[in-house]
Amino acid sequence: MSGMLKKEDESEKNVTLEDQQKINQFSRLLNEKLELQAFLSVRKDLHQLYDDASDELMLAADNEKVQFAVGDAFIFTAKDEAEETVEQCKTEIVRTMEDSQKKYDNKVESMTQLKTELYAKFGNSINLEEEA
Amino acid sequence: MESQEGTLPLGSLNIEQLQNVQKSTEQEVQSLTEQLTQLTTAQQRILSSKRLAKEFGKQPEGKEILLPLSGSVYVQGKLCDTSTAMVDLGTGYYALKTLEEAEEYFQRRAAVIKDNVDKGTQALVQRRQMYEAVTSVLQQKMAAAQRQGAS
Amino acid sequence: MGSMAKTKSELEKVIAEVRDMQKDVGKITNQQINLNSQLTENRLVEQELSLLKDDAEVFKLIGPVLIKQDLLEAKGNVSKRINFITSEMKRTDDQMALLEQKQETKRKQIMDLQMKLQEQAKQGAVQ
Amino acid sequence: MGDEADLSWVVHGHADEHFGIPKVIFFDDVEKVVKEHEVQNTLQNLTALFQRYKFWETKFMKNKQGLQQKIPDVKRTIDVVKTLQKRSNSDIDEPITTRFELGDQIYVKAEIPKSDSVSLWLGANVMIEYKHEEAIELLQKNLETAETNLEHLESHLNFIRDQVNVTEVNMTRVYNYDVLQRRKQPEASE
Repeated sequence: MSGMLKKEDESEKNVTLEDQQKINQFSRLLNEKLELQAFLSVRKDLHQLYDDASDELMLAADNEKVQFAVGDAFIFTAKDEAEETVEQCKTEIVRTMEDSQKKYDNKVESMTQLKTELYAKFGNSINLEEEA
Repeated sequence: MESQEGTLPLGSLNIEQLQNVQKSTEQEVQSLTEQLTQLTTAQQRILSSKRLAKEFGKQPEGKEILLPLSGSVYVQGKLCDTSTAMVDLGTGYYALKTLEEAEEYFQRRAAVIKDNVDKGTQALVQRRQMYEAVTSVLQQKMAAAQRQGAS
Repeated sequence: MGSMAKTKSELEKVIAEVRDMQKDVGKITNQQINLNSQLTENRLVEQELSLLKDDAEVFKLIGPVLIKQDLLEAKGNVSKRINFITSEMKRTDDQMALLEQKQETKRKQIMDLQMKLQEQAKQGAVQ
Repeated sequence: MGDEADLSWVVHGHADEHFGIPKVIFFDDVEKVVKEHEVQNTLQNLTALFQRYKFWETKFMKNKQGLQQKIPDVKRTIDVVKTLQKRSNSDIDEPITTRFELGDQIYVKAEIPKSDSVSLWLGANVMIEYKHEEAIELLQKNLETAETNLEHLESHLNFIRDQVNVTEVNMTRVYNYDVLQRRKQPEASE
């Protein structure tokens, strides 16, 4: 987030402390948003893996024991118990994803608000785009 | 980079070009060194697994041990099969093997890595020589330029 | 002065295009490195599977579960994976070749524009 | 950071709640600052300050990454003990069959008899046996500590990043003010 305010600007818009606080706030939100984005993408992949696991377990023979990863080891587990654990994990993953998605949406909303305010005052002489 | 690195006519380059070659060669030396360190660590781990496979066969079945479930959780347990091991083949595949087969497997893995270590070492020696050559030509040229500037 | 400014802005535009292309080159190079290491790893697994006896027990880790897999099926899956990686590698190679061609054209454009700019500067100085 | 820039007039007194990292002064009146301290000098001091903030930012980021690795690790450990606890509370009396990691890429089979305790590796060669619920309680406490530390780190990082932003904006404003002044009186510039 370097150099949000452009150099060699013609306009003589005075930057007030309030503007500065908005800029700081925007920068914080952007950081938090990017972190949430990364977290969500990891969770999404994880959810996919657990989905695949459910599918495979469904295909496995009923009386077969599967090895379930616990820590760095595997524990022999009855198929139905493994299925149950996988479902529980999936629910938990979905819950954290919904949680983070909500937070993410809130950040985006606040950022849009700040963007509108700052662009209204500074126009082209401020850069609040997220990729350089 | 140049395609025939060994035969790069260093003498025909100017100081700036030489400095660029020097810098990129230095970076190559650095990244090769890092790669080699990583490979050596991997090599040691595999050889240690090979030794473990061998040692494990000597353990009596039913032996009581404190076994790790994660880096910090241990539980009391009993060995119940000291003739078989499951090995991680990579990309998510695992296979059951006799301990002898497991040893052979780690031997093969170690051989692959050794191959890479050898190739990496060769490349490193070559890059180091290149770096020294560039540095020496660069020093000569700079000294010459200084003499010219002084006269 | 007006025509020089025009040439200048044209030049800047082309330089920016080349810069974007270099970013793409970087991305593709990363993909290539990634695919390459995937190929190596899968080839090693393929080789190991080929050494196993027909009745060997093989498992595949899916998420948190290790599930028994038929050896033939495992071999089939790995070979499919290798085919996929190989075709992806070909695709990135083609992309790269195309990008290099484009870059070459753009570089010539830059040289031409720089020459044009020099000439325009000379003319401006004469007038 | 060997520079001896005098930063006393660009920062407020020490802010103790952030490891004594000073808070940068927001320039209310750029003109006044420039008249008092001159453009070059101001920019130099701000650049020096900017670099210090960046140094602190990198340092705190590293700590944060360390904690971010530790937290999932503790959570995983809690999961392991909870799995054991669930089994021990069930009416299944047979031992757990496991393949544990003997070494890199090698797993061997063992049986874990029904039990209500685990041993936790506490580091420094210390391993202590706990009942499942005691172990979970201890690990939970570790987790909470790590999470609180992470929160504190985040707050320091946010503080530092604010300072980075203010410093940057100050610099740009001083720079722009200078450009504008020169444009207004071109004859004054040499």
